[in-house]
Parts: sequence; C-alpha cells; structure tokens
Amino acid sequence: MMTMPVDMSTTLGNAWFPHPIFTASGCASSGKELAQFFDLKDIGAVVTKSVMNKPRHGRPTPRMAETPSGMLNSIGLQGPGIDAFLATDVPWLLEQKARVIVSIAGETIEEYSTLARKLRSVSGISAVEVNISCPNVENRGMVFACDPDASRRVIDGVRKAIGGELPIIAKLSPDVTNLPDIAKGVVDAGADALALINTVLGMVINIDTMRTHLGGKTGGLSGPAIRPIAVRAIYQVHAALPQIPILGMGGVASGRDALELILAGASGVSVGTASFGNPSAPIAIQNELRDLLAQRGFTTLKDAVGYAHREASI
Amino acid sequence: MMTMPVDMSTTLGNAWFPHPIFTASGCASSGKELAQFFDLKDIGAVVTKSVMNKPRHGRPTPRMAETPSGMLNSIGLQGPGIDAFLATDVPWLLEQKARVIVSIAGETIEEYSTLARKLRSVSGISAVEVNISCPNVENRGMVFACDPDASRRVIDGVRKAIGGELPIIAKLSPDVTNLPDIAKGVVDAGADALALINTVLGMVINIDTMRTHLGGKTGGLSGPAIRPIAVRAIYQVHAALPQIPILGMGGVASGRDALELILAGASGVSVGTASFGNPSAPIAIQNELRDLLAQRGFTTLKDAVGYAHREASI
Amino acid sequence: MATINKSSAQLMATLVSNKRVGAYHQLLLNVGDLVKSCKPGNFVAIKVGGDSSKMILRRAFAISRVSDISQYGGTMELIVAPHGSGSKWLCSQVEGTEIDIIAPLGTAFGIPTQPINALLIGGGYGSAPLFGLADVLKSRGCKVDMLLGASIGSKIYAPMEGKRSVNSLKIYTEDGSMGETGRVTEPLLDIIAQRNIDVVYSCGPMGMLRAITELVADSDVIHQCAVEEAMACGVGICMTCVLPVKNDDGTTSMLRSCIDGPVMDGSRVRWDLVGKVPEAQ
Amino acid sequence: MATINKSSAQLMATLVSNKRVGAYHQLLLNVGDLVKSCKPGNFVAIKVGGDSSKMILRRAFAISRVSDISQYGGTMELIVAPHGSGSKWLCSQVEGTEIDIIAPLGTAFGIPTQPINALLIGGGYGSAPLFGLADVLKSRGCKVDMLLGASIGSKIYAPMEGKRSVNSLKIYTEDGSMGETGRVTEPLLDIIAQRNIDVVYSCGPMGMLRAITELVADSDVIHQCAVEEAMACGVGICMTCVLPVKNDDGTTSMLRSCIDGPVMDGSRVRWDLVGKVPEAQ
Ligand SMILES: Cc1cc2nc3c(=O)[nH]c(=O)nc-3n(C[C@H](O)[C@H](O)[C@H](O)COP(=O)(O)OP(=O)(O)OC[C@H]3O[C@@H](n4cnc5c(N)ncnc54)[C@H](O)[C@@H]3O)c2cc1C
Ligand SMILES: Cc1cc2nc3c(=O)[nH]c(=O)nc-3n(C[C@H](O)[C@H](O)[C@H](O)COP(=O)(O)OP(=O)(O)OC[C@H]3O[C@@H](n4cnc5c(N)ncnc54)[C@H](O)[C@@H]3O)c2cc1C
Ligand SMILES: Cc1cc2nc3c(=O)[nH]c(=O)nc-3n(C[C@H](O)[C@H](O)[C@H](O)COP(=O)(O)O)c2cc1C
Ligand SMILES: Cc1cc2nc3c(=O)[nH]c(=O)nc-3n(C[C@H](O)[C@H](O)[C@H](O)COP(=O)(O)O)c2cc1C
Ligand code: FES
Ligand code: FES
Repeated sequence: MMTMPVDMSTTLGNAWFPHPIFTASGCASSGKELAQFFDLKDIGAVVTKSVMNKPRHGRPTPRMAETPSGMLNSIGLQGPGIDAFLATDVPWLLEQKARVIVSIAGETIEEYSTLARKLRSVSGISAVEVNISCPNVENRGMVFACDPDASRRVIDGVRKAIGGELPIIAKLSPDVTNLPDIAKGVVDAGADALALINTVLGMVINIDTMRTHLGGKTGGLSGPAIRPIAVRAIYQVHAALPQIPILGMGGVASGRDALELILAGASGVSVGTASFGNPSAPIAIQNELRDLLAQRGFTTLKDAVGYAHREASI
Repeated sequence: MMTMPVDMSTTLGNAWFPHPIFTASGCASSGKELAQFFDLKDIGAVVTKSVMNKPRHGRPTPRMAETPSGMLNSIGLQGPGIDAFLATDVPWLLEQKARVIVSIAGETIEEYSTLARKLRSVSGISAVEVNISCPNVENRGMVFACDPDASRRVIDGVRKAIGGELPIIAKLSPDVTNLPDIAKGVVDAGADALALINTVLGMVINIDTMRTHLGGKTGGLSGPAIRPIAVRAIYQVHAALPQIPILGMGGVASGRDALELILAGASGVSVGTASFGNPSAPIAIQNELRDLLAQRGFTTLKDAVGYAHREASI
Repeated sequence: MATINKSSAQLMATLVSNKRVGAYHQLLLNVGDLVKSCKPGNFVAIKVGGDSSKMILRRAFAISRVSDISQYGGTMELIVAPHGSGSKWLCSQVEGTEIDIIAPLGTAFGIPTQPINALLIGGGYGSAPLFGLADVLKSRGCKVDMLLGASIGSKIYAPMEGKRSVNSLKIYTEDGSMGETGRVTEPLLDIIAQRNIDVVYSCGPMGMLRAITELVADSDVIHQCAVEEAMACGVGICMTCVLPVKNDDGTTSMLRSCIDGPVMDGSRVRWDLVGKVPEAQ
Repeated sequence: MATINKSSAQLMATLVSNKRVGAYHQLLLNVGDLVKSCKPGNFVAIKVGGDSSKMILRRAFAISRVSDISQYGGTMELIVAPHGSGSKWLCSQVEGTEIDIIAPLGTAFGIPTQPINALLIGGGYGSAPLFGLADVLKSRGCKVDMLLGASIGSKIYAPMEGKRSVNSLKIYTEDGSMGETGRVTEPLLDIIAQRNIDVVYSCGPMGMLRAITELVADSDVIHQCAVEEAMACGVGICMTCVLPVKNDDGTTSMLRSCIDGPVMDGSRVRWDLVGKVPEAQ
C-alpha cells in the first residue's frame, strides 16, 4: 500500500522529540541493556529507572509474579543513587545520542527537591519525570500521588529547585478516587506534562505457601491487563486538561495499543512491560504506529492526539 | 489420592450457606438461564442482577469489549424493576430451592431505602447485596462507593428500612484512594458483610472508528485481568476489619483462584465473568476448591479464610 | 427444570475437517447426538485460543447445517470468516483438535405448517444457515428461492450441494466479480411480486436486515431475520447483546439477541434505535 | 556499541525434535549460526503460549548443549521440566513449530587455562548444561568427575553420549530409585579430597548450591554455580532476578542473576540473605 510519510515528532512541554515512543521508567534500566536490540536514538527518549538520592537495595525477592496478561512487580526502587547515576549512566546515553528523560523518586518532599537541584546543572537531559507514586515517610507511608496536597508540594519543590528550563513530567498513580483532581493540582504547582499511568496496586497469594507471593507483599500491576484502565485515565485527564501533554503508558504491546492511547489523548507513549517479553518492542511498536497512522490518513502524529474526544461527524 | 471430606459451609452475617461459591451480580441474570448447566441449589447462592426501583433500559450498545484476559461492560443496570422482579424471579428461584441474595441499586439514597422496604416483607431471601457503585444523581453523578459519606448514608438508610433481620452486604468499588476507609464507614452504618470488588473503571477506543468503543464510553473491567486487584483489596480490608465477612470476587475462573481470594480473607467467592466463558463455572470452581482445600489438609473452609495473614511459622 | 437454553449442552467436539472455501473456512465438528436438537437459525458458542488464551469469551457462529449420516456420525458444519484473533485461531485449527462448544443456542427460523413461497436472503457468511433451512422448507413442500450478496465474489458462500435444495439462486456482488453487480435489496420487491413470496428469511449484516425490513414494511410479507450483535456470553446472562424490540403494547424492550434471537421478526425490531436507548420506560 | 547482552539475538527457531526423557523433555532447536556464540552456562529466554497467550513473560532455560554438525545445521538442546503452564506449553509443541527465542544470555562457566581437576554437580535438570561443559573441559585436558542428584530416578538427566565425556559419574536419588540413596552433598568432601578437585561447577536448586558453597567454604576449592531466580525479562532491564552478592569492600550488592549470572562465584553469594534485603547501604 502506498502511504504518505507521517511526521512522528512530538513535544512534552518545551521538549521536542523526533519520535513518539519512549521506554517506561523501570522497564529499561538505564538503557545499556537494550542497546543490543535496537538503536536507542531511534525512539523518542529513554526514560530511566526512577533514581533516589542515595543508593538503595530495594525489596526482597521474589519481586515478580506473572498474572493473566500482566505481572506484579515489587522492586522497591533499587538503584545506585543520583550521584553515581549522573556520573555514569547519563553520559553514556548522551554519547549514544539518545534523548534522556530522568525519572526521580523520593521519600520526602525535601528529597525530591534535592534530586531536582542535582539535575539542574546537568546538560543534555530532555526532561525530568517525577515519580510521585512513592510512600511518603513523613506521612505514615501514604503514597504522595494518592494525596492531592502532597503531590502538589512535591512538584512545587521540584519546580523551584530546577528553575524554569527543564520540563517537569509528573507521573501519577491510577489508585485514586479522583485522578483529574490530582492532575490539576500538580499542573497548578508547575508540572508541564503528565505521565499516566503508574502501576495499579495488586497482590498475588501463592497457593502452595499460602502466603503473599511477593517479598514486598503488594506489588504494582502492569501489562496488557491494565490497558483499559490506562486508556480511561488518559481520556479523563485529557478531557479535564486538554492543553497539558500526556505521556501515556500502561499495557502497550503493539502499534494498535499505542494508537489507542494517542487517540485517548497521549502525546507520547511509553512501553514498559512489553519490553520484558520483547526487548525490541519500543522500536517495533513505533514502526507499527507509523503504518497505522498513515493508513488512517494522518500526516502528523499530533493530529491524532485526543482524536477520540472529537464529536463523531454524521 | 485419599482426602478427608471438607466442611464447605460458610456464613455472611447471620446468613448460613452450605457452599462457598456464589454467582456474581449481573453475571447470572436472575438464574433461569444457568439452570440448564447446573443445579442452582448446589452452589452457595444466586446473587441476582442489581435491580432498581423502576424498569430500566440501560445503556446503548455496544455494551461490551473483550480486553486482554478481561472484558469491559456497560450494561447500565437494565432490568425489570423491583416489583416485577419480586413477583416472578424470586419465587422461581425459591421454587428451585436455590438460596437467593438480592442485589439492589439506586440513583438516590431514597431509592435504596425504598428498595429495602420492598424487600423487608419478602420471605426466603438470604441476604441483600447493596451495590453502591452507582452514580448518585443528587451529587453530580459521583459514584456512591467513591464517596465515604454517601456510602455510609446509603447503608444507614437500607439498615433502617430493612430492620434487623436480613444481612446487608455492601458492595464496594476498588476505584478509590482508601478502600479500608470506605469499608469502615459502611460497617459502622450497619453493613454485616462486604462484597469486594466491583468492576474497575476502564475504556477501550476502537481504532477503526477512532472513537470510544462502548455506547456508554466507559465500562467496568472484569475477569482474570483484575484478580490481583481483587486479592489486594480483600487482603487490605480483611487486615483492617478482620471480624467482617467478605464476599470476594474479581477474575475468579478456577478453584485455584477462589482459594487465593479465600486465603486473602474472603468467606465466600462470587464467580462473574468466568460464567460467560463457561456457564458451569460456578459448580466446577466449587468442586476444584474442595479438592484443593482437602489436599492442603483443611477440614473446614472456615480455617482457610484469611490464612495468608498469619505469620509464617519458621 | 430449565426453560431457557433447554436443549443446549457444553461438550468437546472433534474437528473432523477444516477446508478453505473462498474467503471462509468450512469447519466440520463431530457433535454426536447433539445434531438432533439443532435447528436452522441456532448458533454455537465456541471457546477460542486454547488453555492459556487471553481471550476469555466465546465466539458465536451460526450452525450452517447438521448431518446425522456422515462418515463421522453426527456432524455440525460452520462457515467461519477469519475476522479477528478468535475466528482466526479457529480457522487455523487442524483436524483432530478438540473444540469446546456450547450448542444449540438461540431461537430458530419459524417453519411454516403450510407449503409457502419462501425467499432466503443471505449476506456474506450469512448464507451459511440458509442452506440447512432450505432443506427443511423443501421437505415441507415450500418453494424456495435464494438471493445471496457480498462485497466481492470470494465472500459468496454457495456450496454445490446447497444449490440443489433451492428452486432458484441469484447472486449479487458489489464489485460485480460474481453474479450481478449490486445489492440483494435491489431486485427484492420485483422478486417478491413475481414469485408471490409469503415469507422472507434473512441472515447477514444488520444494515441488510434493516433494508429488507423497510422494503417489505408495507406488504403482507413476513420477515424472519437472524440478527448479529456482539455477545459476551451467548446464554442470556450478561445483557450485552440487546436489541430494541417493539412489544404488543407499543412500548419497546431491550431483548437479548442470544435467547430472544438471533432469529427475530424483522418488523418488531426498532432498527432506528439500534445503538441507542429507547425513551425511559 | 552494546556491552551487555552483546552476542544475543532474538530469532524464530524451528523445533526439530521433542523427546520425552524421564521426567523431562529434550528439545532440539535449529538456531543456525547462533550456536557459535553459545557457551556452557548461558541460557535462552523463550516466548510461550502462542500469539494470543495470557502469558506475557519469557521462560528461561539453560542451554544444555549446542552442536554445529547435526543434520539440521546449528542446533541447541534444552532439557525442560513440565512445571507450570509455560513450560508445559513448550513441552507440548510439535516438531516443526517456530519458537521465539533470545539467546545466548547471561554469564558462562569460567574455563580454566590450565588442565585442572573439575567436579561437576547437577541437581535435577541442572545437569543439562554440565555435559556441554564437560566436553569443553575435556578438550582442555581437564579431569572431569560428575555427581548427579534428584529426588527420584526419573528426574536424573544423564544421556548416554554425555557419560562419555566424564571420567566418572555418580548418581544419588533421595528415594534410592537410581544410584545411591541420599544427596549429592553427602560424598562431596570425600570426593574433593580423594580426587584433588580444584574447581566445583554446579547447577541445580538454590538449596543445593548453598550447601555446596558451605561445604567448600574452608577449602581452596573454587565453586562456580549457576543460580536460578525468577526472571521477568532475562536481559537486565527489570531488576526482579537479583541476588545479594559480596563486593570486594565487604559491602553487598543486589546483582541481576540474568546478566551478572546465572554463573556466579558461589563464595560471593550471600546465601543467608537470599529473599531478604541487606542492611541499608
Ligand atoms: C448469532 C451470531 C452468529 C454468527 N455467525 C457467524 C458465522 O456463521 N460465521 C462467521 O464468520 N461469523 C459469525 N458471527 C460473527 C462472529 O461471532 C464474529 O466474527 C467473531 O465473534 C469475531 O471474533 P474475533 O475474535 O475473530 O474478532 P474480535 O473483533 O477480536 O472479537 C472481539 C470480541 O468482539 C466480539 N465480536 C466481534 N465481532 C463480532 C460480530 N460480528 N458478532 C458478534 N460478536 C462479535 C467477539 O465475540 C469478541 O468477544 C456470528 C455472530 C453472532 C452473534
Ligand atoms: C537461568 C535459568 C535457567 C533455567 N534452566 C532450566 C532448564 O534447563 N530446565 C528447566 O526445566 N527449567 C529451567 N529453569 C526454570 C524455568 O525457567 C521455570 O521452570 C519456568 O520458567 C517455569 O515457567 P512455567 O510457566 O512452567 O511455571 P509458572 O510457575 O507458571 O511460571 C510463572 C512465572 O514464574 C517464573 N518462574 C517460575 N518458576 C521459576 C523458576 N524455577 N525459575 C525461574 N523463573 C520461574 C516463570 O518464568 C513465570 O514468569 C531455569 C530458570 C532460570 C532462571
Ligand atoms: C519492573 C517494573 C519496574 C518499574 N519501575 C518504575 C520506576 O522505577 N519508576 C516509575 O515511575 N515507574 C516504574 N514502573 C512503572 C512503569 O514505568 C509503567 O508506568 C507501568 O509499568 C505501566 O506500563 P506497562 O504496562 O507498559 O509496563 C515499573 C514497572 C515495572 C513493570
Ligand atoms: C456484564 C456484567 C454485569 C454486571 N452487573 C453488575 C450488577 O448489576 N451489579 C453489581 O453489583 N455488579 C455487577 N457486575 C460486577 C460483578 O458482579 C463483579 O463484581 C465483577 O465483574 C468482578 O467479578 P468477575 O471478574 O468474576 O466478573 C457486573 C459485571 C459484568 C461483567
Ligand atoms: S450474549 Fe449474554 S445475554 Fe446475550
Ligand atoms: S530478569 Fe530482568 S533484570 Fe534479570
């Protein structure tokens, strides 16, 4: 079939990306591991695993359980700490000419600000993703993203520490009663874009040991099982905040799935769990997406963003 | 393998059931349709489709979309209204010697009370399940189950209208920030038991029409995809309210799955979506569950309820 | 005891043959004595994708015809279009595979007690159940004419043996690649008039069924159509497959096309409201 | 450019043979030139369940041995225990099926530059990679003894050809149904002393690897073990497969067993902390 070329570029805040598919935080480590399977610069950006201020061991094993069309993980933010990360991982990615979105996570509002301050001076980064689905040690371990006030304060702190340049993408949890409300709060506090959705809280019980299967008891549900939840979340938030770009994610495993999220309102799409089954998934999905857009007569990806919200013509 | 017989009986409030597997509301219509596939009196009870005060057409088609290991539905509570329901469906079920749990739904707190009053005089019913995952027309369509105060007031109204006899099972939605909180509220208001979980809000976009696939735009996600969410919800609520019996549901398709929910804290298990793929699923699951319990040395189902919460012996 | 689904059973049926026929696959399932309760218009619900499938719902297919005298014992024939992942899986199964089925389900075409003039209209794979129906009508002394339509010739299903049981067969394709160019609805009124048609039996896309209903609305012709709505359960317990149907008192009910259908009286279906909701009751 | 997974590729490999061997299935995959980069200890990650599977993660299997001279071209042998739904699916595939694999993955057993005395210990299907290893060690002039253990005889995997490449083979089963009754760890210290063992290579259940590590802890014997942790990705991107491993400075790191393993130095693994978390760093 003859199809027109499609302009696949996209923007998140003031960051421009030549391609619309991204890795998902925590599903690409820091990029090196995937470089054997595709050229990292051929996708929108590598979103790195959420990094904290200090090095961290994470949660005990077992850390994963496969579930129907999905999986639970409880990694617990194992990582080298921001200093080692900035010293080794970021320079390597930039050397590959990959675009980089750094994901940060903290246990206190102050930790997020500290991380932001350290990022401020690093050049070459495209954006910072603020993963606020972390337990707030100062408030009985309640996840920041489940508390409108705490969410807002995290983003406010990051905005102040990081200055006006680097776009802030606030990554939200779907485990809330009123997602558009949380979204509005973080946008008011200075987020330029939103990442939707983080994993859904779940649990598996091992029927042999008759105890919770994961070392950390609960885990985050990801993969195709949660895609309908992601589509709904993106649709709801895009309806409430049509000007705010969304980095969509949740169960995307094919170009068809990526298109679904884009029609719902995502400007870019992260591929997470699908990379575990197929390490070249991001690039394969990007190619499929291009074909699907072309078949539907789109000449630029941007025209498809949020298309499902338009009134159907009669 | 030689195994001991297992006492499979269970209780929800003061209602006793000889068997622990139930149909799920909305997934067995009013029972007649399944009678060809198994004897309705051989399972714990038939939980009937949520009935409203007046007859109702429900939502436009398409009303369903299959999703990976799950499905979305948007039926919109189509039904004959409580009067026709009590006149024809309940007597038929009682004639079959099936136990009956009537599920009710309303758009106002007053409607729930009206339904409860009508039920009060009906004999032979084992319990009433109050489905509070309905839009509250008096409060901008916000789902009752997502609002702690509205949830409490619905149950309070039902308790007062129905008197002290019939056990009230409050059915909760997982789409909330703090499920144990909602659970505590409805228990304080007079619920004897809790049904967990209703469907998870989701959406599918048809990539051909490029619009939402369901006539009602959003739909409820059910099936194996959501089982890890159900297990987590049951575990959380059982931990917070260990005395309150839970009717567990969400993605149960085998005896193994039913056991998982029971270990997490469910006293009984409803089978919903699995009946669509296999109309004799409830009875098949019940038989598998009995074998699994026997293999693990349980002589009564009750001993397995919430077992995953016990400290592992070393 | 059961009043609904009362002759249906769930069983494992052996796939005894799988042949490509044009754009479709003709599948033959060994279902034993079950053939005795299958009537033209009934459908079968099939589990797809195997044991570890992410597809959790059955797929519905019209029973094209049953036979009690084949070399395999009682067999059921299906005509399946490889459409999405479930039907493609089914079409890719090899002979010998055990297929999990529930059948027969739904209503059947009404068979007249008098020898009448019948016109059978099929769109695409919708012709499948019409050949079995033609056999029954013929055996009752009816005159049976048939009209088949599709977008392209490969989507016309009209087996050799089938042609024997009809008095005439006319084929229409939109691209003219087989038979006449056009749609089955074009010659409809002429044929009805010329051949004194009493009953139209139809099966095919909803748009075709609606058009036929509208064309025969002002006549005495009875229109029995087999509708096709997305079904989650096929046995009446999920309420996803509903259609707006007129009651005697003029009100409209949302009826389940799996148990109150698929065969319905075309003049009762409120085609204008399909995909909408009637005014509040 | 890539430094991690650097010789691995994703490809469709034809299953050329599937034979039951005791409790296991011996699978032979045609992988072409890929055999050249496979080393004893490496593993393969396999997609299971077909196109519409609800299983979204690959399954890891040790590469038992590769051959470049078989009638099928380059082949890779796997020994698979039908355990859960994924491995059972794999064991049920018929010859000719195309299997989606990523290989070779992970670290390999270290091969000494000197001819040493090696003891290879396998538990259950853990013996699979040891025969390929034995070939390589033999070709380097090493003396190779082997100890295999399992709960029951049918879980001992010890192919005829394999036995040729070892100087001695001793089998232990817990129920005594094959070889001696007992566990491989019982005769271990005696054998090490009698045969002047320099290096122990092991593969099997984590409990066995731990017990071996503890037994040789006070000796000069080097212990290379292939660990087995639940893996979601197999390529280093998910962090689910971690093990606590001692660093030179005495601290402990959670290392990925898919890229820093599966072959690890047994004395470095903090077996006491497996399933726990080290003190905060
Ligand atoms: C009473 C009845 C009789 C039918 N007879 C035939 C027949 O004889 N031959 C034939 O080829 N097809 C027939 N169909 C259509 C057939 O059921 C669908 O093509 C099939 O379900 C599509 O499944 P899929 O997995 O291939 O497609 P997908 O699009 O992947 O299916 C996704 C979901 O939507 C449902 N769905 C999608 N399209 C349809 C549809 N057209 N009708 C009902 N459900 C749908 C599926 O059941 C499934 O749950 C019939 C449908 C009904 C209701
Ligand atoms: C490096 C390595 C080498 C292995 N070599 C072999 C081999 O040569 N032969 C063999 O039979 N098996 C081997 N295994 C174990 C094999 O991976 C598991 O038996 C298999 O993954 C189980 O999948 P399932 O679907 O059958 O079971 P399920 O229990 O249904 O699997 C559910 C999930 O848990 C994971 N899982 C379950 N058990 C294990 C396990 N023991 N190890 C890792 N992941 C697990 C699966 O990958 C899957 O994601 C090896 C494992 C690893 C990590
Ligand atoms: C193993 C694993 C680790 C993850 N780690 C992180 C993380 O560190 N930070 C974060 O913001 N999200 C993390 N996520 C969430 C993903 O980025 C993504 O939001 C989610 O998995 C949904 O997308 P998917 O279904 O494509 O995986 C993790 C997910 C998985 C499966
Ligand atoms: C088609 C359909 C209709 C449903 N209708 C109702 C209903 O009327 N009332 C109710 O409380 N729950 C209803 N539910 C929710 C189920 O009772 C159950 O809580 C949910 O589907 C999760 O269980 P499952 O995964 O086993 O289906 C419905 C679910 C489905 C799939
Ligand atoms: S398909 Fe479920 S009621 Fe008709
Ligand atoms: S299995 Fe994913 S990092 Fe090792």
